[in-house]
Amino acid sequence: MSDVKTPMLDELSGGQWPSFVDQIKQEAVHTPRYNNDMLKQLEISYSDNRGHWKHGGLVGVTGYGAGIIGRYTDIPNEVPGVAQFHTVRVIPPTGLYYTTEALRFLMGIWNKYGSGLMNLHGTTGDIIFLGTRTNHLELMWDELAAAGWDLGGSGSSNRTPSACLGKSRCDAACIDTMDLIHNITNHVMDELHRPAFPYKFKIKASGCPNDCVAANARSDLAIIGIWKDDIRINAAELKNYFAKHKDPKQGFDMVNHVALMCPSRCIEVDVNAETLNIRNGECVKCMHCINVMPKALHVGEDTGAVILMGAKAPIVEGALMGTVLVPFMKMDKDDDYQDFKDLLEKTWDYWEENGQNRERIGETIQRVGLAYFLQQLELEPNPNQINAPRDNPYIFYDEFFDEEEEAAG
Amino acid sequence: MSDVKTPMLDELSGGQWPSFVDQIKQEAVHTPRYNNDMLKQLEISYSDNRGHWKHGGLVGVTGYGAGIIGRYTDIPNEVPGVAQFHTVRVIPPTGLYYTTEALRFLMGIWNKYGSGLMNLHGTTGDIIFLGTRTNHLELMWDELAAAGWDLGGSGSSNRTPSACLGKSRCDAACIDTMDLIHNITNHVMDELHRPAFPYKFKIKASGCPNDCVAANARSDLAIIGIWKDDIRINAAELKNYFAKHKDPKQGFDMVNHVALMCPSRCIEVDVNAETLNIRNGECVKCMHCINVMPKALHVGEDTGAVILMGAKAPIVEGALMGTVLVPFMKMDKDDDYQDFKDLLEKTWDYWEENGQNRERIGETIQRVGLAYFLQQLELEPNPNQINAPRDNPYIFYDEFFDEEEEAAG
Amino acid sequence: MWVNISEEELKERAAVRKKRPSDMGPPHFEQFLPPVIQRNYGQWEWHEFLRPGVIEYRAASGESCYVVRCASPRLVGTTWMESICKVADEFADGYLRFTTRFNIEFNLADKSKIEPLIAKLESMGIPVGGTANSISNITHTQGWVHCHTSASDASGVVKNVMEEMIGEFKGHKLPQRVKVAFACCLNMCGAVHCSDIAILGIHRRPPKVNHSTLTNLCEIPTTVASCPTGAIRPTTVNGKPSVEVVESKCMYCGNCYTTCPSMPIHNAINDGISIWVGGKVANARSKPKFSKLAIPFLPNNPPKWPEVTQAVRKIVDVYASNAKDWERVGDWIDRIGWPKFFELTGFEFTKYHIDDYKLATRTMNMSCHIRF
Amino acid sequence: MWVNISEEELKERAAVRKKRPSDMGPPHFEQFLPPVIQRNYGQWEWHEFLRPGVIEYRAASGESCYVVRCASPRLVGTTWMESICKVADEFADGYLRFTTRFNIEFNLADKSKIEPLIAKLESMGIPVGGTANSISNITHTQGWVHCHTSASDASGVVKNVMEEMIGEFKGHKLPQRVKVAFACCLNMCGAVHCSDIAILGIHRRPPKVNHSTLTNLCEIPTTVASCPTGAIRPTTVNGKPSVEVVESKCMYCGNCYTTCPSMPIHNAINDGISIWVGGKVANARSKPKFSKLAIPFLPNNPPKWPEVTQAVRKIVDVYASNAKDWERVGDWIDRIGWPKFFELTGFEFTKYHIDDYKLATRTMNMSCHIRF
Ligand code: SRM
Ligand code: SRM
Ligand code: SRM
Ligand code: SRM
Ligand code: SF4
Ligand code: SF4
Ligand code: SF4
Ligand code: SF4
Ligand code: SF4
Ligand code: SF4
Ligand code: SF4
Ligand code: SF4
Repeated sequence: MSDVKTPMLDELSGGQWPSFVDQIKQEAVHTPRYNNDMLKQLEISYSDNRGHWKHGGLVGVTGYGAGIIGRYTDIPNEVPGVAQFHTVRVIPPTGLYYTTEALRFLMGIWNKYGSGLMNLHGTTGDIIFLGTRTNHLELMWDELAAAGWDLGGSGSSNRTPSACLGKSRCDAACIDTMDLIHNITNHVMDELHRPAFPYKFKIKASGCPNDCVAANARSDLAIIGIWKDDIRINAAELKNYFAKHKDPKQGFDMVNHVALMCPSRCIEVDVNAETLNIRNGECVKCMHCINVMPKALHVGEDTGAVILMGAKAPIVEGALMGTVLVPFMKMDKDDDYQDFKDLLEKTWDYWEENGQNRERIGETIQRVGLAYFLQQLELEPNPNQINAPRDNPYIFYDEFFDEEEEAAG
Repeated sequence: MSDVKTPMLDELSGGQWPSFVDQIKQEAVHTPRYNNDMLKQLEISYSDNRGHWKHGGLVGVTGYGAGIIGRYTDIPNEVPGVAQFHTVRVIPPTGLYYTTEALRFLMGIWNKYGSGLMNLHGTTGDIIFLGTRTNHLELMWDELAAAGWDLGGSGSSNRTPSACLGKSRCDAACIDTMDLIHNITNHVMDELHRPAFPYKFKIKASGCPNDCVAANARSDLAIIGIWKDDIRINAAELKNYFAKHKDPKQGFDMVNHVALMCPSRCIEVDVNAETLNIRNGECVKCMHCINVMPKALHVGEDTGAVILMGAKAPIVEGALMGTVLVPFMKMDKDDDYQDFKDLLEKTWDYWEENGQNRERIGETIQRVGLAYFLQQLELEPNPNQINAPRDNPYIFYDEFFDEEEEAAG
Repeated sequence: MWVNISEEELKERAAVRKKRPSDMGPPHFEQFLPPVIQRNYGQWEWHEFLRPGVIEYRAASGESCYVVRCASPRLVGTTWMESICKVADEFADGYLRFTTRFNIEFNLADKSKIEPLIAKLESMGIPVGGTANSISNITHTQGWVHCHTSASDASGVVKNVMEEMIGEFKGHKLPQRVKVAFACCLNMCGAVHCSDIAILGIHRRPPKVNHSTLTNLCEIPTTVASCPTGAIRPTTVNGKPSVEVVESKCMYCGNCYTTCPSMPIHNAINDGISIWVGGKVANARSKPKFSKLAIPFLPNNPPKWPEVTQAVRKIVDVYASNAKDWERVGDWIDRIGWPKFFELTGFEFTKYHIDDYKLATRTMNMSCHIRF
Repeated sequence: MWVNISEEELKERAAVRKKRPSDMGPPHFEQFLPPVIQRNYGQWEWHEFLRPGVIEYRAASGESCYVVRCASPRLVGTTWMESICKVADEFADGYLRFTTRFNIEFNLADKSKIEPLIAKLESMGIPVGGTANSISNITHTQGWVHCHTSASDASGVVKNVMEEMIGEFKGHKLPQRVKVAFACCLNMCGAVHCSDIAILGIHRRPPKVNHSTLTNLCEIPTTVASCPTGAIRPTTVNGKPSVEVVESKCMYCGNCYTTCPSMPIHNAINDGISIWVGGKVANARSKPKFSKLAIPFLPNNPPKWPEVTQAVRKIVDVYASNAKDWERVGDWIDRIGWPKFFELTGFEFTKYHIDDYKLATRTMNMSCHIRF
């Protein structure tokens, strides 16, 4: 291993949970030029209780305005190996499936041009190469690009879209998230690589309201699968669940775990008659009953997506979840997802024109008001867009009678 | 009846619900000087779809700045009888109980000095005498005052406090609202009659969280009875309710009407074993189960009040409900409600000093922040004051280490 | 002087006026309590509804107090009140009470008086009811009868709605109490901001400035200061100082008209009524809730206001046939969702329903909870 | 140049660089899908947890896909990843996947490979688990490893917490999934704003302005503009233009430091960690919720951060022994109430917990719903 002394970090070596310290130490053997100093700086941080990175000038590759985050140490004399230690963001295959061949190719690139350290993955979903120098960037990019791997978003760009695994493996998927996001990612290439928005813009798609890619909370534009018709019931499997319910050893309780946990209280269960009735018109498609009895209950067949807009972390106006814009949109593969792309276009047009600098779309919506925003996007008001109508009387009526006209007429 | 022609109003005469038109018409016979023109003006309003009242100069009685609302018609030539038509607010007996003798005295006064029309009562709870002239005010007041009836609040004063009937007749009352409010009303006489606040201030007291005087929604300072210990259960009566439950004809359902409607889901009912168990530590004292089974369940014995502050109608910053300041305060008759009076004093001191013009106390709290306001009133932070802790990270820490000191020490 | 007082008396009065008592507060309530209540004050054990409008309260002593509750138009004249006093004398030993919703109550110690009392009241055209899961009296305000900023008449609308709801007042037909309120302007005197069904008079146009009278009647700085939203600013019209209203900032509250009679807010063809639902005050089950917009605008159509009456009828009927027992209107809507509410009532959902005020963020559906 | 590339190659590359492809997007995912998944894409009928870390997915065809999920430190080196690739080659035909929480998944068509694969992973020190009602991997950020505004180290805290929670990762012991997140500053990269348990690095002091270097390193207008709250204003220090920070406006976000390296935000003795609870993203049962403040400040105490680990342990234990099956942390707290949460955890409730930001109104308890 490396001969850098890291007494504090060493306390985090080994253990039952894979150790990041061991990862860096292994890379310090493998790629010492960066990683000995990486270890040294981290040990310093552990001792003096502060980070030692700073920003610097913009770095990037020709033709792109995004994909690289410049990073520099603030103690270059002590740790020259990480004087420059930039991040490279690479778009992963949608759904995060790999072959070892593909991974080995990427790792090879990174051993050659960088520190060998990476995040699989960043929280936006990119492949993150951690730590390289400015003059390696173009060279690395030559090889990556030639092999068909592209850089991800950063800055005020459309960030790398991401998807849950959806139809690839999940029995709940209402839409084909991976196909959709692969398609959309290709559609937004220009906006992704050449930041021109007021601020960042993130798109994520989950196949159902369980939202395994956290779209509702972490993307400016969330596409979340949903269905319009009834929850499908597999009668035979339902019988099995009733049997489980009656066997105390199974710890399964049809009343307490299913009916009473339904947020809209629209499930009636009769454990004696072994019947379960769902008032689908009141169901809010929360997924709970389906999650609890995945063999007996299934999402409906008339599927599409809820489109939500505006989720973001708290800086500056406070965190927002995505808010419903379109309660139901068909996700039509054959039409190349044109409806969705139209909405995306309209959104960008409006935001580019009206968004303020460093204002996420969610903040724009808050500022101009949801009703007004809907009008600008030519979307209909729908009670599913709100929790409840206004409770204040400050209604700015723009329809009223013109007294002069009335008097004249 | 009066010979004023009121074809539109006449359509509201008679019927199954007592008619206000008939009331005015009867008074037009009884006290025509005001009421013929009152009828005439109202008929005009019904024809031209607008009110015809306006404000004018301040009116009142010597020594008081409150109690009278000046009102004038905007068509004095057409309806000289209501050229002046002021309101007189009189403090009612707390709890709104009367003898016919007392009422007849008040009615006599109003027949003599005013229109004979009144509201029993105004929504704040005053006796409202509707319609008199400026030069009758002092005279009327001579007689009222001599008989021991006092004027109510108006303007930026402490308004006439009000109470639900509480212990006088109610099995749910946790505090003696009528005694309390009678006491407090006497305590606030100066502030009630001589407006000196930034804006109006209302006090209401309900005996329990059913809040039959709407204190939680309509008073700047709400005193609402509550208990700390367990809900009392009358076992014999509970048995009767179980019997009712089992008789389908009774339409009573212990599970659906009681257990499943408990907002904190802390009631366990076993209809076979005929047991009902309440996890009182989770109970939010909502009253529901007690309301449904008033014979079997009763409020606890360790009673006191929640003190809430800041309720108001929407002008200007939007409506507010009262927010919890003190989750539990003993209402100690023997101590002359001193704890409560101390809090009232502190509140006024702070608000008079810091409230802006036309700013209700609820708006002041919103502006300065609840935590800060609590500090000013020397009240402890308590999680019952909030629905949930903050979800934004904008914490302004005022405790931190001084680096110079640390370095030195 | 419309009062018959002799010159001498006037002089006498002026002489003693300096010694006139003040700040004496309300007379003590105890003297007005019926004996059965005095005896059992604070000792009540339970209550039971014997029929709509009649409640029995049982005290620890074993005594009962029987309450008979009846309607009142709230706007009463002394003539009518005298007839009520007679009833109280005859049946209730000269005691009576008013509820916080303007109803009149007779507290009887003697059960046998209930029926005769009810018969008497009904013979006078006074309905008995308003208890438990009924629609009680409407908490309301002055309207054209006495207030200057009113966008509609209070008593007229209330009369029509209660006429329509007479069955609901007299019976225990509903899943739970339905509290109805009326206010004639945004000041919302009363309970409109937190009622199961709220009827709110609204102006939709800013005040009109009467520049010719304004300088004489109003002080410009006070008028400017009267506007809570800062919509009024000083200006000069025909060389004379006056004020103007920035339309986009005005929310039609009428505060300026309170201060300055030259800024009337009434607008016969644009004033009207909005309907709000789902508010409540009680802490029973859910926390107190504000009323939410159901219908942004209905025309003023006196004397019958049929559009308003029908809208309230619709809400009551849909609620009555869909809610669960004990579910208030707001709790019912929260359970079935607003999309269903609009579907069931047939009311149109418009851009006006979508909040755009200070706390609008928290009204947005930031979830996938959707109902189709 | 730290890369071994010959001069010739460099020249060659420069020549072709203009024709370098761009905007090609991600490689199509299909080529990376294991055959069992390719065959049954979109045809899955149900899933079942065979044991912690192992899920069976059944397709309409009758075929099953068996998923084995194991931990990853997310910050990985190519050395370690190579060993993972070897495992994938040996047991999963060279296919592997990452979850949205950094875990590694092997999708097997052959059930009999499950146990040998698990044995292999465990022999490598890699725990298998993270499914269903477990604590899965922590969504986290860079910390002192790579970010400049970090108030704490991400990987270090995560390592300690997961070490403590290893049993919860490897077992299905909890009432429901507990999603844990870490972020190193208010930017909250990741999921801190909506996690069952969120650990957030916080600065508590404004940046310190290094007036001597500022003029050289930073542009004053850009620096002033960088502050989202307008806390920075231009000033003159010792005759040289510089900036100053209005302390009362600064909420310690570090945005200025991003723009201007002469405004470091770190503060060794005041930086630390806050704990948040009850957030969620899924729409299951309740709507998505933000995380709420549980502990305003814990010191940075590397390398073990014992205070943080203990706080998380406390929350997990109290939750595990009090919540109902299927109840997420936030749903549980909503049911039992925040007073009980503070009582059960023993965490102190302070003024810092009371919101004073934009939507604070809606966090106040405007009701009598009180718990004693
Ligand atoms: C690398 C990553 C964290 C990680 O360890 O995974 C990251 C790192 C940074 N984020 Fe982030 N953000 C990352 C995902 C997120 C997410 C999560 C997500 O995308 O789901 C969020 C919250 C969701 C959101 O977008 O609101 C997020 C919210 C922010 C914010 C606050 C934005 C806001 O509107 O509140 C900032 C501040 C800014 O933009 O100036 C920020 C800024 C930054 C910067 C660029 C700060 C800076 O100026 O240096 C960080 C660069 C660190 C570095 O060393 O490279 N990052 N950032 C994530 C991107 C990896 C990837 O591409 O896969
Ligand atoms: C008479 C009464 C309505 C009624 O018909 O019962 C009433 C009548 C007026 N109210 Fe009120 N308010 C009356 C109870 C209320 C209530 C209800 C309550 O007290 O429970 C409220 C809502 C609760 C609250 O205080 O917020 C109420 C909220 C307002 C407001 C809005 C205050 C706000 O902060 O939002 C105003 C506007 C103002 O103060 O300028 C207002 C103003 C007025 C004025 C003084 C308007 C004016 O400047 O002329 C009205 C005088 C009308 C008149 O003809 O006398 N009135 N007012 C009520 C008083 C009777 C009594 O003393 O018993
Ligand atoms: C007489 C009165 C108090 C007074 O001091 O005047 C009163 C008296 C009682 N109320 Fe009330 N409430 C009275 C106004 C209110 C109000 C205020 C209002 O209407 O403006 C409320 C809150 C309004 C709201 O929530 O919007 C109110 C919310 C309740 C509740 C809670 C209802 C619920 O949401 O579940 C109960 C409990 C119940 O339903 O059993 C209740 C229960 C009762 C009981 C049963 C309490 C008792 O044991 O004595 C009393 C007789 C009930 C009845 O009339 O059916 N009372 N009650 C008021 C009668 C007004 C009327 O004429 O209709
Ligand atoms: C693999 C993964 C998707 C992916 O594309 O990578 C995934 C896969 C599944 N999720 Fe998930 N979820 C995954 C991240 C998420 C996330 C996002 C996150 O963790 O950041 C969420 C939302 C987080 C939140 O609510 O805070 C998420 C909320 C759910 C839920 C809803 C839980 C609840 O609140 O009740 C379910 C339903 C359930 O519990 O049965 C679910 C159910 C499932 C099922 C059972 C769906 C299915 O039928 O395939 C999958 C296996 C479950 C398991 O791991 O126990 N998944 N799941 C992610 C695994 C992450 C990990 O390594 O731990
Ligand atoms: S979001 Fe839904 S479809 Fe996607 S992986 Fe999760 S449960 Fe499956
Ligand atoms: S999906 Fe959710 S809301 Fe719909 S029936 Fe199932 S549990 Fe209820
Ligand atoms: S508030 Fe409570 S104590 Fe007062 S009358 Fe209503 S139910 Fe009785
Ligand atoms: S008072 Fe309310 S919260 Fe308490 S047990 Fe009864 S129903 Fe439940
Ligand atoms: S609601 Fe408005 S118009 Fe009606 S009485 Fe109150 S202030 Fe006057
Ligand atoms: S009506 Fe109200 S908001 Fe409009 S100008 Fe007058 S005071 Fe201002
Ligand atoms: S949370 Fe803050 S410190 Fe951590 S990676 Fe994101 S921007 Fe950097
Ligand atoms: S830390 Fe953030 S709030 Fe403070 S001065 Fe810098 S940019 Fe402004």
